[in-house]
Amino acid sequence: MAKPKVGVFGMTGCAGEQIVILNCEDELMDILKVLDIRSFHTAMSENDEQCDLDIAFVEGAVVQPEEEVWLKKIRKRSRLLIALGTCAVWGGVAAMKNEVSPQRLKDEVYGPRGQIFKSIPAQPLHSFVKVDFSVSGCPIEKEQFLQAIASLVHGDIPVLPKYAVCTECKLNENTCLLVEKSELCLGPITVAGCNARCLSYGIPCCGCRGPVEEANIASEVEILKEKGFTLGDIRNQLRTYAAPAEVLQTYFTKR
Amino acid sequence: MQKSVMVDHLCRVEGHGGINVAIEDGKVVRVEMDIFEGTRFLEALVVGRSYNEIPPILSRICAICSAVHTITSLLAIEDAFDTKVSSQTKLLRDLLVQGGNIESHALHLFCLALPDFLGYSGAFTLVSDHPQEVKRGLGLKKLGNTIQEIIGGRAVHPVNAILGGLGKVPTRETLLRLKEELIKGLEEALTAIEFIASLEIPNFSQSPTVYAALGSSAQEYSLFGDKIIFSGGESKEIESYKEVCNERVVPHSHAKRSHFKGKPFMVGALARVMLNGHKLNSAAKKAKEKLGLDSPTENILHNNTAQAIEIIYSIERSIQIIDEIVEKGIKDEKPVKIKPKAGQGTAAAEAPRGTLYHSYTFDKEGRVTKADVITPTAQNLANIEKDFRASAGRLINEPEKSLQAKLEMVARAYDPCISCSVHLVRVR
Amino acid sequence: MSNHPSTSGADNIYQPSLARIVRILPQIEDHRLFQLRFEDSGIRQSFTYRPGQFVELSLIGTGEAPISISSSPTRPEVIELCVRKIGRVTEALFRLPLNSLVGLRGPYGNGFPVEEMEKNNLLIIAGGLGMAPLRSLLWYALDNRSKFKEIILMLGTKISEEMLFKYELLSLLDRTDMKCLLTVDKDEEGIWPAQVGVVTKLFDAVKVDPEITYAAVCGPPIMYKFVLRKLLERNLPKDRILMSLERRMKCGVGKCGHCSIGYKYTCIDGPIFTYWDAINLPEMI
Amino acid sequence: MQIVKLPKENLDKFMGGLSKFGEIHAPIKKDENTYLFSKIEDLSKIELNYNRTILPPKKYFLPPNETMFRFSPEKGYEPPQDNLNKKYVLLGVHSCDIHGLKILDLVFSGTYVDNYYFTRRKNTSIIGVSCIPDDMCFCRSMETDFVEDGFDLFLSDIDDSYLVRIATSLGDDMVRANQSLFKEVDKEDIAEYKRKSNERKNYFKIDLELYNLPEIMDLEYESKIWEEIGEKCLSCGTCSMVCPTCYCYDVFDQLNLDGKTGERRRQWDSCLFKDYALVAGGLNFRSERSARVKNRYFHKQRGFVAQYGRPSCVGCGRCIQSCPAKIDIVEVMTKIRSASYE
Ligand SMILES: Cc1cc2nc3c(=O)[nH]c(=O)nc-3n(C[C@H](O)[C@H](O)[C@H](O)COP(=O)(O)OP(=O)(O)OC[C@H]3O[C@@H](n4cnc5c(N)ncnc54)[C@H](O)[C@@H]3O)c2cc1C
Ligand code: SF4
Ligand code: SF4
Ligand code: SF4
Repeated sequence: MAKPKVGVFGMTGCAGEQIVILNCEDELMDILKVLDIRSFHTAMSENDEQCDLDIAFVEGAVVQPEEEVWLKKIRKRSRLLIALGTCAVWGGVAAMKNEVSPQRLKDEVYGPRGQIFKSIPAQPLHSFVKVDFSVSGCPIEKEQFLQAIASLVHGDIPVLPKYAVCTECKLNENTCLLVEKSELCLGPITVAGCNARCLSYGIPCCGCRGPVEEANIASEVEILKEKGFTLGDIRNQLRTYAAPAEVLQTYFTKR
Repeated sequence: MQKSVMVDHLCRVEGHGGINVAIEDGKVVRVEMDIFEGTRFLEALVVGRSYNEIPPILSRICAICSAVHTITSLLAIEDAFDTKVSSQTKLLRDLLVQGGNIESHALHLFCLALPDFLGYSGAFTLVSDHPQEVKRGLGLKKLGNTIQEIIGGRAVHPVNAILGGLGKVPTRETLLRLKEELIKGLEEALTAIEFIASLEIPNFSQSPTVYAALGSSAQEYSLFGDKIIFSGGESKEIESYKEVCNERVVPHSHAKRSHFKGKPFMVGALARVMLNGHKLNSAAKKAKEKLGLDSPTENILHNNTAQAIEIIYSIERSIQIIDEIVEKGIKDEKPVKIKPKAGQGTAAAEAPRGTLYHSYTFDKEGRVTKADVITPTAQNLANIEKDFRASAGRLINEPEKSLQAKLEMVARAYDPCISCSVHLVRVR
Repeated sequence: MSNHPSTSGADNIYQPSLARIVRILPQIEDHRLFQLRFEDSGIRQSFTYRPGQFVELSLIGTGEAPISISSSPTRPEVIELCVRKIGRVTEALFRLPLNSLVGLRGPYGNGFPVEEMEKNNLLIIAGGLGMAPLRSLLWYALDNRSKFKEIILMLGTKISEEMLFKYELLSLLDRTDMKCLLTVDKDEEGIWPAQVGVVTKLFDAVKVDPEITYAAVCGPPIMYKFVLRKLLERNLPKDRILMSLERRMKCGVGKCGHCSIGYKYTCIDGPIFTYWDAINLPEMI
Repeated sequence: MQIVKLPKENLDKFMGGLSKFGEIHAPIKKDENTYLFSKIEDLSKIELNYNRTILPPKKYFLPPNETMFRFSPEKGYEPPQDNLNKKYVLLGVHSCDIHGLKILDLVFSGTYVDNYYFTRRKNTSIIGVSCIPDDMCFCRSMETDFVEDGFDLFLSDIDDSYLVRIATSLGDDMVRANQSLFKEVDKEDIAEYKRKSNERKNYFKIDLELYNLPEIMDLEYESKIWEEIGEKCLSCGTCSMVCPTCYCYDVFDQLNLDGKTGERRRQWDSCLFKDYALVAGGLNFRSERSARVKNRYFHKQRGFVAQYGRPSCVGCGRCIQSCPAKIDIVEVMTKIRSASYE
């Protein structure tokens, strides 16, 4: 079987996903054995911008009109488009700005004399194109990425956990920060896959991986309010990584 | 005759940038380093947020320098609230930043810049002919990541470095195991130096350069400091960093330009080695001699060499930190409690690419009213353009393709991190 | 510790044995019949099962899925699975070329109570993929023809192109020792050799003697609703109506929990349940 | 049953001597109010006065995730040859958790015997310890506050000594190996043991009335209460992970980068997860959260009774302590019961 032709692309973000890919130091040689990387701007200069691709990995959120055009082009030439990272899957930190007026942002940053740059509300990829599979995380977890590649090479769509971080937190036998220490933990509504990374360091889950499919935001907010957090604090925390996520939008517009 | 060189998409740098040089009648008339990474307005977005939400959000400015962003952010907040952390915390934070430095330099040197010197399109192609060098580079990169994983809890966007200390202090055993890896890594790095020393470094980009870095009265080379020093001998307080980085918005780019006393300046490994290199000792000192950075240079391509020296420094420093902590006896301390108050806090640290500033103003509940982050790449942009001008001037008769490649080499030598530089600073 | 069941020498219940795909017979769209042969001759000879039982099919690297055995134990050596392409495992199966190796373990489930059903009339009612387990029963009964009284097969599809095992079943039309009722809702070209119209109509053609009849039903949920009504109208006792149920499964042997319905496991207490069982189980249909 | 006495001052010596029967695992303190079973290197870390561990001992027999097979296209599936046969001593197990294991035994035996589980079970000796209930324990209601078998030794606190019940010949070996540490039991000890047992009854704060509960579960199948809980439940799975009697697991093939070889693994699953009952094609038998919450209780208090003759809850209180939404099994069952008498 021919190696799948692959492109790695970055919209706007911190490039975390590309760095995670490059962080697969031990596996990089094996990755090159199974993938035919045609485009990866952060890592190589000779990029094929035209060829058909089997898989396009796209990180980052769409924040400029040019990126929308570019993304659609990538979609057209790729059999599978895979969103990498919370920005690509949910909008990520960039999407926090959707909550603030664009004029205010530009004024504050570039001043009245500054050039006004074109900018559109930051959106995840699925707002513009069909996404075949998502690997969330800010940044993605190396293990999940490698798992995804292995499945794709085998010809299957990968399966990643859909349950919440709490499950992994319990599998690691951590003390529950929400229950035992009344901390603002988003573990119950955040999708697992990080092996409860923060919790294992005694740090509450800040929701960097985005919400689970059926996130019970109302119940989570009730629990946190009972612990003394204000709706503002809770809302800030929830929207830091996944502002445009439908569940959050629906919950907060109802208020 | 008019000629214009465009590199639409600068590859092997992180983020999206381009180069645009216009040549008319044998003269360089316009030079632009263009940045078209989308803007995320992160600094404006943290306004109104509570202090403890800030470091993780601003870490997302850049994945590759996320450790030093996090630490600088913590330092600025602790500065505002007069929080004093333990000496163990300080050492562990230093260790984390060294890990980031090793990782970032190794990535840049072996995967992004080395292919340039050897004429490859990237590490993926380089690896088939020079597997040893690439593997060694990856090994060093991994070493940096191992430090970041152990101390920071994650290689990118550390989670364990928090206000007042660490979520979980690593155990003595973990640190000793890490030390063993560092010792092995040092061997590898020294071997790698031999190879770097054998590379010929062209000097077409040579031009008068002002260097800037953090300095201090301490005896030892450090990625921290208490003032900003310049190659002209001047120095400035960190709090007055704005006078140094008086940024201008330029029309062709999303990022801004910094000047000091009307001149562009360079920050980064080369600036540090030029300004503080005399404080290096043991293997790093020898490497500096071996790689010929003993005497001043104004050739930016030497930044790669300076990074090699710093890899050695950072490994040695990491070992030293572990020894010091282990000797004192590692304490499983909980983070210091934070007492927010109104006020301002500023901090700086040396990121792999140069001096990084974070400065915040808080209201009395500890909510941000103003945030300012100045990244090294932003400071370097004006200097990059200066070097383009000098290089293009010398290379004016080169065929376009080669001119283009060489300009790219200049840009890449700065190790520009474009997602970093597209940040937002209030312009008065 | 004492009192634990012996594990020494006992087989690993989760261990799949390798089997080779020896034939692939395309059926209707997205459905194929796979003939499999165990690699190990010992297993090949000893492997036997009841109609209505299923196996866990493993595709190396993709996972496992429960699939009914479509062939009859009266025809040993080769096992036939009729599979619909619908998810990861099944898609991966469709990608495999002839002669590939897959893993099989089983047989699992209760299967049809064939001994009890002997000496009775057999009414086999299928819809869609429901024919897969029922085909096993049908051939078992036909191969043991003397043990059963009347055998009636009722099968309906929208159009003839959607009929599984079409040619095989059409060949039964000529048999005099059974009644084969195959209906299609529509026959625009007018070439369908059997009945035309909805399955309801088929009931007009059969007489159900509630005392000596067993009905075996398998098909999509909506079919159950209507067929059950018909059977009850004809006073067939609820525990003489047998149906094959489907639930998500991971182990097939009553451990993983997924297929539990109320207080039964579909995999070990089923997949064949009487209608009486079904109405007593919450969320059954 | 044989009974001897172990003076408390001899406890450490006794525990130290156990290592020849296997690697010692016992409860240690994790945080202010949390404990876990952990490998013991330093005997002084052992906490025999604990309320409950975060995860129950099931983690030793049905690990949170484990490799069932390694596979390759050529060789098919081969079970791993690793440490299934390692010997363990599990020290300090509460009565309810021993009952929990006995319930798992029912599930993993039967027509199909799970070798992974039972090999570990055989290689692990269990030393129980008595406990004082806290305000989330209701083992008394579940009839698991005492245990007659399922352990090798059981230590009951009688002030300055432990009364030690010896249930197996291995347990007897453990005592014999350290004979000098033990004493004969006298009448006073027995009296003290009985007094303590009686006193313990009074410590229970909550009670789950079992009387005709399965019937009530049937009657209240359509109760509104399930929807109320469904609104609160986060489907976080915590309750299932921490439960000593929840045994559901998921199985998946994990590939190596070559896309060919890899491992078949199993991992704890929960019926509270949305895709637990989802089948190919999109049909979900329990797509509503309320249906899933109901299923968990129904299976424990109704289904399991029908299948195995007892509820699959041992009253350990773990799910009560750890549910972020404060969903409390005793409260729910009490509500269901009172609803049915309205
Ligand atoms: C007793 C029984 C007999 C069956 N007989 C047949 C048959 O003869 N032919 C046929 O084509 N299909 C049959 N099915 C359905 C078949 O099991 C599913 O279509 C198959 O599991 C889908 O797997 P997948 O990996 O392709 O789908 P995915 O949607 O990717 O499912 C992933 C996994 O979930 C589980 N799963 C999903 N759907 C089902 C389901 N309906 N039943 C049980 N587990 C499921 C499996 O473990 C599966 O591998 C039967 C199901 C049962 C329970
Ligand atoms: S600490 Fe957070 S993630 Fe862990 S169990 Fe508690 S709520 Fe869930
Ligand atoms: S622990 Fe509570 S919230 Fe989480 S799944 Fe269980 S019942 Fe629901
Ligand atoms: S249901 Fe709750 S109380 Fe009962 S055994 Fe499970 S965790 Fe313990």
